[in-house]
Amino acid sequence: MAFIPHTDADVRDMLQAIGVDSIDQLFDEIPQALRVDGLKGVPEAVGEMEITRIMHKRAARDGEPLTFIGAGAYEHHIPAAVWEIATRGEFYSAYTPYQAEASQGTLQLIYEFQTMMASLTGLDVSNASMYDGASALGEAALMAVRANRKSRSGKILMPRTLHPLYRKVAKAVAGNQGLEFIEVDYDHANGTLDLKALEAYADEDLTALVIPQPNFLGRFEDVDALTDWAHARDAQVIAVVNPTSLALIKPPGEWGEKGADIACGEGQPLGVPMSSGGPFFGFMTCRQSWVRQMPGRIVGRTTDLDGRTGYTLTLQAREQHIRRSKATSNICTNQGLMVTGATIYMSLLGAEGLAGVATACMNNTARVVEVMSSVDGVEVAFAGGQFHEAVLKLDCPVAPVLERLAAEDIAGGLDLSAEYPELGNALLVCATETKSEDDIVRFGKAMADAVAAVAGEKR
Amino acid sequence: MAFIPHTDADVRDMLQAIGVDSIDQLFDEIPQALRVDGLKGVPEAVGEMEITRIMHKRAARDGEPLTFIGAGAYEHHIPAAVWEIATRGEFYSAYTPYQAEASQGTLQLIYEFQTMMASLTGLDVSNASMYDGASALGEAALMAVRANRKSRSGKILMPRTLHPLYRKVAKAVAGNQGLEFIEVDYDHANGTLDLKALEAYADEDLTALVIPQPNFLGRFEDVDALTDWAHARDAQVIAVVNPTSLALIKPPGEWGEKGADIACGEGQPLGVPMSSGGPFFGFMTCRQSWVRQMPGRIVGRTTDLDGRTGYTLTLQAREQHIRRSKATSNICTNQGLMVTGATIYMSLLGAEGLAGVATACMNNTARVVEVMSSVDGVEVAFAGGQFHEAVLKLDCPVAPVLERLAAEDIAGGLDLSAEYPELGNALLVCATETKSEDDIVRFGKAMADAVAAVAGEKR
Amino acid sequence: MTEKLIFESSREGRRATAQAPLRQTVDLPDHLRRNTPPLLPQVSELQTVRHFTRLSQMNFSIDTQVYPLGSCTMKYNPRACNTLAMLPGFLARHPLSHVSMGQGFLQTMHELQDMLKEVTGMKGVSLTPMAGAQGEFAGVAMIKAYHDARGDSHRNEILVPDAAHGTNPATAVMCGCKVVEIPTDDQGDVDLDELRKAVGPNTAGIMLTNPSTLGVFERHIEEVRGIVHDAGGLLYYDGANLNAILGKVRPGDMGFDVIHMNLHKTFSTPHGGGGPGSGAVGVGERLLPYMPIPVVGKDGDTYRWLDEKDIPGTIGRLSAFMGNAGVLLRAYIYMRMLGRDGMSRVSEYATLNANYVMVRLRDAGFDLAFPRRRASHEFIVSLKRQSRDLGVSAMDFAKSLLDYGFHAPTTYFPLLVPECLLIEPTETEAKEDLDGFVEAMIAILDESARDPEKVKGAPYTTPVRRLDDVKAARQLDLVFNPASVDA
Amino acid sequence: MTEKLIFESSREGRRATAQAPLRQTVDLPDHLRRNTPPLLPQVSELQTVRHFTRLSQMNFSIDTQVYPLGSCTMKYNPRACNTLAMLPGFLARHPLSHVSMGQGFLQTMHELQDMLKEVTGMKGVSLTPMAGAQGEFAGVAMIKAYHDARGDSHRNEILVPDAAHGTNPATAVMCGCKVVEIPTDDQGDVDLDELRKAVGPNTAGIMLTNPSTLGVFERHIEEVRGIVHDAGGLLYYDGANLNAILGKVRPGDMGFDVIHMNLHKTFSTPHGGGGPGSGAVGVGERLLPYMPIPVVGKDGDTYRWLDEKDIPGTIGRLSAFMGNAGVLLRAYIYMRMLGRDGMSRVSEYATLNANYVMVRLRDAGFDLAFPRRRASHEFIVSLKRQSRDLGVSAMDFAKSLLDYGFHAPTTYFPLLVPECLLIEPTETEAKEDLDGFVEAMIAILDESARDPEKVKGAPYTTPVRRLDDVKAARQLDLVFNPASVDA
Ligand SMILES: Cc1ncc(COP(=O)(O)O)c(C=O)c1O
Ligand SMILES: Cc1ncc(COP(=O)(O)O)c(C=O)c1O
Repeated sequence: MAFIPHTDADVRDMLQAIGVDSIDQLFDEIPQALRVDGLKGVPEAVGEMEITRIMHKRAARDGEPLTFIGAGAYEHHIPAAVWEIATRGEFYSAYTPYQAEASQGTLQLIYEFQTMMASLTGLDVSNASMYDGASALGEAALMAVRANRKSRSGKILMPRTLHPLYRKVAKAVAGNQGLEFIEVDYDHANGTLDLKALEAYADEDLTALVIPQPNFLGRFEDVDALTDWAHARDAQVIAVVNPTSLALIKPPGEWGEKGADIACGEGQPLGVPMSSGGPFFGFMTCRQSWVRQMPGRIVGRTTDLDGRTGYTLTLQAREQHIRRSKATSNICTNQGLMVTGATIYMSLLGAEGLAGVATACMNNTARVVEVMSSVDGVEVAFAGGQFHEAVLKLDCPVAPVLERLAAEDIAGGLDLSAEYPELGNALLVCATETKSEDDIVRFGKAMADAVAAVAGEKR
Repeated sequence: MAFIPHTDADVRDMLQAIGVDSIDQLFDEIPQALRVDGLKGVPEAVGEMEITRIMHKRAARDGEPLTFIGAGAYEHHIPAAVWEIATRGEFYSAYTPYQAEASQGTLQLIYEFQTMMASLTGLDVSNASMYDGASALGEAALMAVRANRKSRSGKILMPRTLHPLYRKVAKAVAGNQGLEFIEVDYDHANGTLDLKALEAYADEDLTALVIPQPNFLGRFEDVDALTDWAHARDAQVIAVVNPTSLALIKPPGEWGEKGADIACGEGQPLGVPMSSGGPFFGFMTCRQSWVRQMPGRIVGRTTDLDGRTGYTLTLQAREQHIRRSKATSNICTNQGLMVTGATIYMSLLGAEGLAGVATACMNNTARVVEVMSSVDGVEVAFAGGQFHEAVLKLDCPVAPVLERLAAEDIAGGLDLSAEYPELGNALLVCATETKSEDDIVRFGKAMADAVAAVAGEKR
Repeated sequence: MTEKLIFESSREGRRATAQAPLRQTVDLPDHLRRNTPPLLPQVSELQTVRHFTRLSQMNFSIDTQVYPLGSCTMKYNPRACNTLAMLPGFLARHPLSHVSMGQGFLQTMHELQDMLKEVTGMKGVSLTPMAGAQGEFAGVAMIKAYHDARGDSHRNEILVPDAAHGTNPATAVMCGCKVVEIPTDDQGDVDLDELRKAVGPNTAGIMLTNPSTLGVFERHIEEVRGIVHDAGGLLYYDGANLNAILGKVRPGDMGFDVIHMNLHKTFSTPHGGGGPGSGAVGVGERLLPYMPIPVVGKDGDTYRWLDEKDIPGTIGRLSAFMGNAGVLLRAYIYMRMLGRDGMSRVSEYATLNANYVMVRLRDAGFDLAFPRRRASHEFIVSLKRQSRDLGVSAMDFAKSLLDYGFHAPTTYFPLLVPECLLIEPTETEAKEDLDGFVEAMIAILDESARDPEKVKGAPYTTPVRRLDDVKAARQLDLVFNPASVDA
Repeated sequence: MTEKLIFESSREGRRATAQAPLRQTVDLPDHLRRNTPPLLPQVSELQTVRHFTRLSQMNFSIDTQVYPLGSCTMKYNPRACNTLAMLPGFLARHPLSHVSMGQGFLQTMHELQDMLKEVTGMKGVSLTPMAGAQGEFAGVAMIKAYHDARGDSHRNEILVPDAAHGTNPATAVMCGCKVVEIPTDDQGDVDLDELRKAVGPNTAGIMLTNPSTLGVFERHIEEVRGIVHDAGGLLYYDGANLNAILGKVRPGDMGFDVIHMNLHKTFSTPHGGGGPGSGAVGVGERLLPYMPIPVVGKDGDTYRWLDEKDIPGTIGRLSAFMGNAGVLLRAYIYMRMLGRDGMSRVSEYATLNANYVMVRLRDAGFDLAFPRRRASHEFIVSLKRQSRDLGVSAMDFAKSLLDYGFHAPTTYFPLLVPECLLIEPTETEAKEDLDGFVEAMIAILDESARDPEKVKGAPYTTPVRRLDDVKAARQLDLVFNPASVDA
């Protein structure tokens, strides 16, 4: 009996102690008519040996392609120590640290995580994680509504330079509570939010403005001006940021005169594998003044009966298990183990190491742009700087090009043509620090071949 | 500076405390003429990211072939828990448990291991491991010389049914101390040691007889008769056994009237990956009376100052660090971590599980024999039972057949033609529990094609 | 044993050099640049490894202790689930890569959807919710979408029994609904009269955990269904307690319209010290058009994502990609290893263990919340009497258990039972460990009579003793400030 | 904290069922069958995981404590070395598979051989010895083979300084040689006069550790070489202390004919609680014909094994296959991450750390064994004075250190320094941790003056207190006997 330790003698003794004849009798409160006799549609058990073979085969089938897609999930080098330690049983198989005295390891780690994230974003406090970057944005919008006492509209401005999937998720997560998400167009010529486009909303009651930095197209927004614009209108500023970039670029807490109010984003770049998109983790930080509006777990430092320092979950009165229908969110289980990994990752890299990763990403993507600009039928969409993503314009449809690249074991980027039709046959590419010069050259060659072939077919 | 934590300030303070101006000065006792200036032949450092890529590529190049070779290294299913736990830092990065109070984890584990190995082999005591099975045999021969006070010859009979590499290693390891290893031929018709062949030595002063069970050709020796024959001549019996088989077959301690005196062998089948041949571990067990002649570490149970049970290295007076030139062996570092893995493996399997593995191995090999006996140009060498190896006879040279199988990603067995010319084009194959019916059928087909092709070429 | 903060080991200029490229120059305008580096520790690789290894040792966990935390299903997490889900081919897959590069993964997800349908008796499954609470959200959002599509937008009341988990009412609110609380009767069942009174034209649905968090099976489930369905509402099943009924009775057969499953409970993906989880949802016929996307579909031999184009009525996306894919892999592996028969055994032995501990504690003089009921896979002890007579609370028992090497049961939940301990042993604990737990409870009870102050001072053997939660909330200290150390 | 034996959790009929095929019937004659099953525990998977996880927590290790064990080089073992060496492609390779199936592995081994040649200044390298002691064996066996080949079979005396590690004399004997011990002078160097007296026509060679296990560099190494070579003997270098001189001076350049390296020390493969290690040997011109096989060779672009056919004079095989391949992979990865410059830094910072701790302890009033010498990467403190005046021994200090969270240094080795502690901090420890160690030593010294009985009773905080070694040896209890529990 897989994973069940009972011997026949155990069962006999236990049934006797309970005073029943069979295990089945223990289910006698379930109406007989509802009972099923097993689950025939589930396959028969396989041993660990068989499932090991099955999964090895499937994993090998999917392989380890050369990946030039970013778009919210980034391939970074992850030090071996990160998951070797994070998957130690004591971290891996523990629950949420409700019994603080028996969970100091996890609690202290979260306190360290909070410190790192607050500092990275330049804000005062952090929670212990949200599900992912996109849903964190939804929660941040709800939080802005609670925090912004001056606005009653629930209107949130979301530029189209924000990840399209984030926009969708924010609406799905927060839309049921009467929030209105307004999409604002960007400057198609340079790929950033147009301050002028915002002026249309200058006189409205706005709850918040969402500012992505770097934005989905890899470009840097004019965050200072945007932040000040919003604050001048009593709108809160929600920053959506890439944590790797923050080793290098100005943190949300320093945007404009007063800094952003809330920062959130996807924590995956901090040591979490791409793994088909999850588990990742969302992070969220804010000013001290709004900590009571934060969703999610928060750890605080305190002392024990003997005066020793210790850590415990705090401000639980915000949470569903205490406040129920009046909680700041329904979130309970979060992405704890990913936070464990990320905290180890950030410790191993340090500020200098993370800056090294960020610069390598920027330079590698610049190199991709350079290589691609000399490929026939490929053009670079926007002149000037980008973080680690860039938009290419092809003179043929994108989908068949990606399919050809896939056949070469290259994940060649994300097709933007459906979400950004105004950009034509646009492709979003990304090169992190994991890409070598050889890789980039190989990508360039494969792209040239694929574009030539697809363009040829078309003709 | 990879793995070095010193800051510039640290170095400055430390040099000042020491009273020197530079680190270089600390090397001033080394004659100047001998100093080298770095190691130009060593490549420049690569980061963990680069070495990760390099090693992923090399490992992928070697792949995960379908393996039908045994011959001393066996592919078994290894529960994931084994190495997940054995590579925990506290096991992995500890030293030999010299400070018992700070090493109870390792020590108790070894005590459990000793118990399991003693019981598995049917003998009284076990040591904490030798380097591998082959060198353990060399040490067992030396131990027999020490233990057998009645024999002065140092003559050890070694049947040719013992692994050829073991015979070579035993000679290399023990040959310098005046031991004489005598190879005894076997019955070419049925692949086991011929009692009659032994009679030639009936009147000699013999120190020991080595009995492999199952033998290198996969066959079962008549261990009872052989043991009694040796004991009747005051020769000791050294059993060389496969630990998996011992879940099913009679343990050395029960051979003949009195049982074998020493048992040794390769521990790799107990949860250690094949890994190009190492690290594996040798095991050694013996009768209580000869424990003081054992080489290697031994752990004993004792009590602490408060009367609590604890574990410690014991009988250290046998060892080199105490006894120096009079030690039972020069062994110091052994194969501790492999023992950790094996102890976890044996705990997960239990007697019943190990017996399940053993029966599956036997039945799968029997199935290979069955499939192969219907392949043209392939014949089974010996009629009757075998454990999990069998000898096939081809009607063409073996090497090119193996080369063709390798091209199909099948490791098709071991070529015996050099070591056992009397068997012709002989091939030793093995199928453990990891092989499915499909695998065996695939092997059979590939063998048929390869033999046909090679035979065709010859013609 | 305590451990310094990692920031306290930080020294200017120290680095784990093997881990990151050296900083190159970069083309970045001044106004975009960061001026002061973030407060990440400057430590060596060894310091990092040592620090976090030591921290880990300060946790209780399934791998080291019996962990009978009610409602949380702290069963053994097979190690193979972890190692196989972390094979390079699975980790390296970008979520937006071409489907041809992910057939191994997608096949696995498709098979998982099918197995979960069979297990729950539902018609469709979406794997995307990232925890139980998000599964609840998806479920209630679908119920809302269903009513909206029928022009019943006024239906915005969600009925929630008072024993429900906090996520249930919180979820209802997140979906823009009002919560109507339904009381429980003295046998732990839903009070049917009150339910009849509560339903009406605004009823959107009811959220029910069955067995409930009181540890008992809702015996009138068929009546409940009738009442709610007749009123035009739908039934939501909170699957946190699926472990209790696996292979015995299926939510779909009980008449539920939608269910979330906590795969991190029933299907043993690790809790990770707080997450990640997975709250896959299953739906009946009526809610199929509203499932959250993406879902995995199959065209001939090829697996692909189903999205807005395939499910135009979808409530949308709940995460940027497809939720906690790696968790789903682990659940799949576990389910395959259990197999059909293993599934039923889970509920059988979980129930056996719970009932055994329950009768042993009862016989030792503890008060059960529902002495006339069977335990499901968990049950409740109330220490109200001890609290009154000896001044020793459920929390004191919980902390004392830590000294005996047992993690505490869930305390003070459900809220309606005073001084309660919700005890869930799970099926993977051996009888002798359950006996050990019972003996520890008895020992604490004895000690409470002899020396209650001692019990109130527990724990004594943990890295820290009882922590001051009030101080933590009053004097908020949520991030480390290096200046505070120099001072 | 103590933990039951796993056998005590065993119950008849219990199994970790997912781990092994069910037992089929099998065709085996009765006389071959085993009658009573072996005493392997009958436990569940969770019980196994929990037991061994808990056991692990009872160890000190590099990953959790500073571990300044002299002569053992307990430096940080980078985690990547482990994970990369355990990639499926490396683990799945059968040692006897066709060379076409192992080019990735063989290339790596070939490159490792080349790097080790450069590091040591030797002409050939064989990777096959499985630990230092087996490397020594290979070395002395080659020396013997060399003399034998020249008809000098009478040369069977191996000179060994009295400070040598126990494996040196034990090895000489295993190779059929006699040991001639050479005394050390009061500055820790070999006594040259005694050496001159000892050499002669029967001299096979000398085994030397340099820096010696006394923690000092042998300053007269050139004279030693001259004396031994002139007498017709060869020089063996015990490479256990290579960490001290990496990139500074090479054994080959010092004139050694053969060397073993403890890759598990200098090249940081983990010690694993006692092994595995790797004792790769390097040889000069004269011993090339005798190297142990197999060695990895290269023909054009293809790597292959060299065996008896290629090296007919070989001393033979020391293991069935090629030694501890997986350990060699780890060493290779580590060496590549260090690179050329990182190698020299190893010896520089190891030496800096040792000298720093040495002067700090000296300044705190401890007696150094060789106060006028530089420390190499390690050094010796003698507690003879404290032992005499306070009755507190080196062992008491060692046990006390455990209570301060430090593993003890090596005690009572080398044998010629009374009450000695051999202290090797290694380069991967940070200054503040070294300071912590020094402060602990000072605190114990203070305590020894104030309350020696307290120190003699140490340790107090470990899972068990001081163990009775005498009882362990007198009342041998080496295996568990289930009957003893019932009794
Ligand atoms: C009954 C019940 N419902 C819902 C949940 C919420 O699940 P999750 O924590 O995965 O969001 C829990 C988890 O504790 C629970 O016990
Ligand atoms: C100086 C010296 N020589 C030889 C050895 C033996 O090495 P191994 O333990 O690897 O056999 C050691 C190991 O402790 C040592 O310190």
